[in-house]
Amino acid sequence: MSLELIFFLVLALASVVTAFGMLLSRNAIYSALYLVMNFITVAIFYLMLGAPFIAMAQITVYAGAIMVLFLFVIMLLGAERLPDTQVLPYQKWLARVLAFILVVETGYMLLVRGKPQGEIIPPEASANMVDSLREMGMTLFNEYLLPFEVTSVLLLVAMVGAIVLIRKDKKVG
Amino acid sequence: MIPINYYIILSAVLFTIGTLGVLTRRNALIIFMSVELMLNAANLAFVAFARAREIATGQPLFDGQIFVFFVIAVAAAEVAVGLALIVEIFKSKRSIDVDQMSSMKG
Amino acid sequence: MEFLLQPLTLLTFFPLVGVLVLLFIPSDNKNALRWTALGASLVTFGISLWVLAQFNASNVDLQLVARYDWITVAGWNIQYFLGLDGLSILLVLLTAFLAPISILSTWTAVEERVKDFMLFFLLLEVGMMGVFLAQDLFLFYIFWEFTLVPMYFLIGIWGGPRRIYAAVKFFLYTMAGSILMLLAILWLGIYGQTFSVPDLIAQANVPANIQWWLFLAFAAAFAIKVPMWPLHSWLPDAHVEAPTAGSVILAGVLLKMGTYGFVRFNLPLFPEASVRAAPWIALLATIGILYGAMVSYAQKDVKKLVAYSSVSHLGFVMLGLFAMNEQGVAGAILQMINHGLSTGALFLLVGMIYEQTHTREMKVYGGLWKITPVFGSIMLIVSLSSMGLPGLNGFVGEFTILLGAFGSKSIGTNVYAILSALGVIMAAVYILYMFQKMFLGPQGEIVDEVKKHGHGIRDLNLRELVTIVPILIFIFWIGLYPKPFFDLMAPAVAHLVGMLPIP
Amino acid sequence: MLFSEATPSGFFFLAPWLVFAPVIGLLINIIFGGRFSEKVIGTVASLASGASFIVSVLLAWSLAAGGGHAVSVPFAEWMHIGSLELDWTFRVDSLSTTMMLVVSGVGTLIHIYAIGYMHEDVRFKNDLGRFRRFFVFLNLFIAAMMILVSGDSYLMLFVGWEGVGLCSFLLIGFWYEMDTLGRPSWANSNAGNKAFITNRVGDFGFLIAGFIMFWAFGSFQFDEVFEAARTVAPGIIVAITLFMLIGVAGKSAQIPLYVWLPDAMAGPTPVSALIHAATMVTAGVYLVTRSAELYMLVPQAQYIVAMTGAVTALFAATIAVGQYDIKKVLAYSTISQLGFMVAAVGMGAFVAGMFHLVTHAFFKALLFLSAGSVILGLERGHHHLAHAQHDDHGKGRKGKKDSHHEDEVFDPGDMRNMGGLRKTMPVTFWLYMIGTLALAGIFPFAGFWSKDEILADALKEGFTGVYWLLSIAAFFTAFYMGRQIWMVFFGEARHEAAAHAEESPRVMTVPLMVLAFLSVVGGALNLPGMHTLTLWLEHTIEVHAGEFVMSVAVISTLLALAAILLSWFIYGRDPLKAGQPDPLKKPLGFLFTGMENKWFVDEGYFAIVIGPFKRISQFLADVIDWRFWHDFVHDTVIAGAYNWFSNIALNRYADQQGIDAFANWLGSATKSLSATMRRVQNGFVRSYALSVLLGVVLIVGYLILK
Repeated sequence: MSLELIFFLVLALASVVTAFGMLLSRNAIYSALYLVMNFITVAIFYLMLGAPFIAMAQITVYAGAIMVLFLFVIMLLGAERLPDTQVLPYQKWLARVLAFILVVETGYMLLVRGKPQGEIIPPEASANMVDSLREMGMTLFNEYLLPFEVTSVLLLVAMVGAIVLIRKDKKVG
Repeated sequence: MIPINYYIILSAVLFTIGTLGVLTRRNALIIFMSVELMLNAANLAFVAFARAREIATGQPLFDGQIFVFFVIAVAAAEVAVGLALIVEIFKSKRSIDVDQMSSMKG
Repeated sequence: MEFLLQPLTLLTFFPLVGVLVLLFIPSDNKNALRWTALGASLVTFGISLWVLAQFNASNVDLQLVARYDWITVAGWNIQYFLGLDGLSILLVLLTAFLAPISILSTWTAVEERVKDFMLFFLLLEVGMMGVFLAQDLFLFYIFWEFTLVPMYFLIGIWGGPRRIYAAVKFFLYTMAGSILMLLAILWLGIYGQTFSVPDLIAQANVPANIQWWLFLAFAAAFAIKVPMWPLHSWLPDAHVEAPTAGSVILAGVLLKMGTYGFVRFNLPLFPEASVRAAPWIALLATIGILYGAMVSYAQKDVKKLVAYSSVSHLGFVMLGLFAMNEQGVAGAILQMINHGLSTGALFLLVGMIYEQTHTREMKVYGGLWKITPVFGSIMLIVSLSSMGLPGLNGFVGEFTILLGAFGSKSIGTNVYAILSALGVIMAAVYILYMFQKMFLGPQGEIVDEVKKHGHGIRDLNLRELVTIVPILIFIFWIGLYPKPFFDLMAPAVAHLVGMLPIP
Repeated sequence: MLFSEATPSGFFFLAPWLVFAPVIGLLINIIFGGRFSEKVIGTVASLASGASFIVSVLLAWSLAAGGGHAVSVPFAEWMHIGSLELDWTFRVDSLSTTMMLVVSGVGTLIHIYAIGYMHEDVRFKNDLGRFRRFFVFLNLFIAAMMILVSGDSYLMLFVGWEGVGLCSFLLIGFWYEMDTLGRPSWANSNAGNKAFITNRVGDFGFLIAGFIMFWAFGSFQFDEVFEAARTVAPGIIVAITLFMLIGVAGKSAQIPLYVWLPDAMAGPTPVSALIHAATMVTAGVYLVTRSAELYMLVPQAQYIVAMTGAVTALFAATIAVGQYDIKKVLAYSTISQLGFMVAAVGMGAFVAGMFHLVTHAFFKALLFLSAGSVILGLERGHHHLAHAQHDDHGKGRKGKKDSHHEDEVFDPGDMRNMGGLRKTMPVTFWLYMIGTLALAGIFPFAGFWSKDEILADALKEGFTGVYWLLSIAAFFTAFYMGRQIWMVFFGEARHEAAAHAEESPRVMTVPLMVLAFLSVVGGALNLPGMHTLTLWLEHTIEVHAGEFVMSVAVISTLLALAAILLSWFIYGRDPLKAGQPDPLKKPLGFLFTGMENKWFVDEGYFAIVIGPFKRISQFLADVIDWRFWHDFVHDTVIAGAYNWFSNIALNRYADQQGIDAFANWLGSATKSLSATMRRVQNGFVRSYALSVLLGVVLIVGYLILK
């Protein structure tokens, strides 16, 4: 068992644990904080996968901006806790059973039935990150220019949408 | 030397946890966070596949990463609108319990 | 950016910018909505002029091409392929020209759901531009069908009392033809390994017997749109029920999509079949000319009269196209423009008077020229242009068409041309009848009727003049000096005619 | 390419101004006319027309100075497609300048006359605004007529041809909201439509002739056509010339298309004089003369043309005898005289035809304008009368100024209302007399020379039948003109208005005097022995000098004198009394009824052409197109079949047999299932998400087990 694999397993464990933490915390603030942790572990995975830019984006956008927004809203609404009553109790159990089955199924498919699809080698420490980043930028702004611009429009729409939704003045629907 | 299958399994597990969150929690905010987790799981799979392919071909390949980049952008947009909706709903219902949001029940 | 800055892409999709801006304007700010839509269409018109400046008429190939692979799966080779040549440049300009005019005509006529109206209208413009510019059969089909949707809503929401019926009929009719065309397009695309029209024309390897069926399939779609007799039944309904701007665009541009389809696809893609079909098409066109003229003479509703006159006028266009000589085809293309201008203007004028009187029954009118001298004079000019008076645009088109048809080798007989020339007499009959019943004679009852509810029928105001005068300029220009228009298309027409295996 | 440099020296470069001058005039009147007084409007229009005349004179002078060779003045390209090459090119040759001079000369005189006439006309009809419109139309007419006569190709000729048709339509229906008596009616506008549509029938013939011409000769240009014509089969030329004859019949009011011209008298009198007597209607004669080289090639066609003209001349002359309206008489006289001209050019006597065209333009314009003067004189008398009565009836009814219109319909054009005008309108009387003598062909007036030349040529060319027809027509001509003179100017006034008629102002009579002078001396244009016109036209068309035949001249003069004498016996010796029927009615019986009713040609056309056309149109529109094709086939059959298929076929029949049992079972099963499922369908979004998860699990499970 190589060092990398050990590192991977530890990280994977951390990420699963934090994900469960998010799932199970009664307090929404804890959930959010667990999720931040989870995002950070995923970011480390990205680094291991040779995607430093995505890793940084993950941390700044997700762990940073988005989660802060979540925390802000949670506190704004004072919605940390909700009474734990279920309208449909069977649903909860059904969901858990199904989720379990799903995990077992995928595990079976990937580990038992599936053939290994290749190995992941972490990038060389000496790899030139700047060049790779530049190349990615080139790809993004050449090949994917249109989707990129469309995304910007999407963001604009979302922004306007959010403002319209929150606005007090309801004369204009 | 980590088999790619491991990454995929991890992704699947995270995804399922996210699904469970959506299905079992009643706090709209946590449901929302779970959705984010699911997106992350998918992103992880994307990057992993991209890396695998990069290694297999020996060429630098950015399509997977760029896709993730877009997903993050979309997620940001989604969060903005989604949170606005939640705030709005909270204002009118004084609750963010999704099981109370059943005006559409037929 | 290179993709977006292509002149033709810009021309096609610029109205979408207007759509985008419209979305952010509150729907009760009607004037802002109108100005925005007008501005967007005017800029589009400006772009079309820019395109015209870049256009080189002496080159018969497609110009200003924008071409990208779009869907390439499973042996399909669908491209985003826009291009312009002498056959389409005039129609593109006409579309860009009529759009702002139509929007201007809705200024006071459309008061409800202005935002939706403008949205649909601009979307319609995108579709029409796309139809005239697309050089890939699949892309063409998408634009072709796309125009149906906004028009459906324009008729169905802002139309007259039987609007739903008319809209559904319009939609179903066109769809019925289009399905056959879609099958033919798919067959061609799979057989030829490409959907690009120039490539398919260059291959020219469709077996003769299959050509015949493909020709019929395409012709079915286009003939319904034209509409050729006897497939015209949807037209009076659609025209009568549509709002003025809808009628203008319907007559001015949408009908031309049918005739344009014949020029762009049927003739070059299936030359043998076209030559074989020419006498039959000429027969139908001649029947359409005479039938349309007679039926329109017997109408009591002025809008219906103009609608049926379209059947007659477009019969001329079809006759010219299948004369398959330079005079005929060039005349037919020019006549498409003429019909767009004249009939468009007729619908505009009818709409202007309808706005005041709320009736289209001709018998209640009469003597309007005395009350509205400017309106009457303009109506007279437009009517004369529609009946083909020399010196005005209609004559140039009709004359060249008839001249071409008379000596056509593909039609093979000049009987059709002679019979069609009788249609020129009949055009005078129904147009003068309309003009007389509305503008001459003793004062009609509607004058007092309107006076009861306000200050009586007024003459054209400034906005209405601005709407109609540009059309008048072209009516005179084409009539007196059509050279620039012929020059734009002459090489392309000569090239097209040269491709046809005329006996 | 305005004004090509290739034109030879002289004033030829001015040719486009023949058209531009009147166009500028009408534009000025359209744009600024609203602020002008009537005088200014009339002056602008007259100057525009006068400018055209001056240009014509300069062109004629340049042409004569240059030896008379035809000159083409290119102006702009018109249509160039493939082998079709059409240009806006003006042609200046002796034929076209002759026409230009007549059109612009007579036109300008009539413009001036119209200033006076319309001034009163718009007041009698209570619409002052229409003064300007009249002059705009009149200028437009001059422009169109100039295009017609100055065109260098058949197509440009056609442009003017239809253009004058349009002006004719506009001016006939000038008072479109009334009839000739001023009552609200569709009559005038109907007359306009009739003229336009009948002309279009003729235009149809012209168009077809043009098409044959193009595909046989490859050109529309006169010289090229004539050049090519010598080499093609005569059959084609026969077809061209006969189709062209349809056009001629339409425009020059020949059988069978003459019916529009009498109705065209609905227009104001200057219009009748200018368009429907002097200029436009002679376009057909001009066309045949222009195509002389084509007609000379095919004697069969020439014969048909000559016979058409001769029969028309006689036929129309007989109708003129039975008319009571002063202008209608002149209208039928015009048709008859046009018949003379068409017969002449048909026989190949082109100079005689053109000669008669010119003199006829003078004296017929004179007659029409004098008739207009008579009509206005009666109107004045009538108004005078009405005002007098009005004042008698007291001051209380001041508001109803036009009450007399309702009390009694007065027709100022009806000769039965006239009589004795010699005393009240002396100037008009003398002018009218000159016109009459010229028309009747009395020596030495203009008509004598031109008519005589036609008759002499008819004998010389061997058209004996035509000669006799024309001679009888000439007899009738003198007779109906005599009848008119006696009825209008002699005897006692048969109506109060005639007794109070007033002479017309100077602005109207002066142009008349000019025309009268021309009617007297017009014969000098082509006096036997001098042949001025012949020599002039020789430059353009192949002609031979007509010879003066004394016997013909004597016979025709004697015939005319006899006819006038006869008319004196019937109408002059014992003048008509008010209310008395026409003295010819009794002796001629049904013949006179036929003349009176124009031989029922209009009624015949209505029964054979117009009625059926209307009925067929109505039938096509209502029954075939709407009730059958639109309602029955589409709404009932197609839509109905679809509904039937979807509703009945699928629901009922297929259901009851075969699928029935299954459907019943399915129905009950669905019911119970849906009852269970209702609890699942609880409206909670997450329940739906759960079912999605269930689906995923099942699918993945299936993939594993597969």
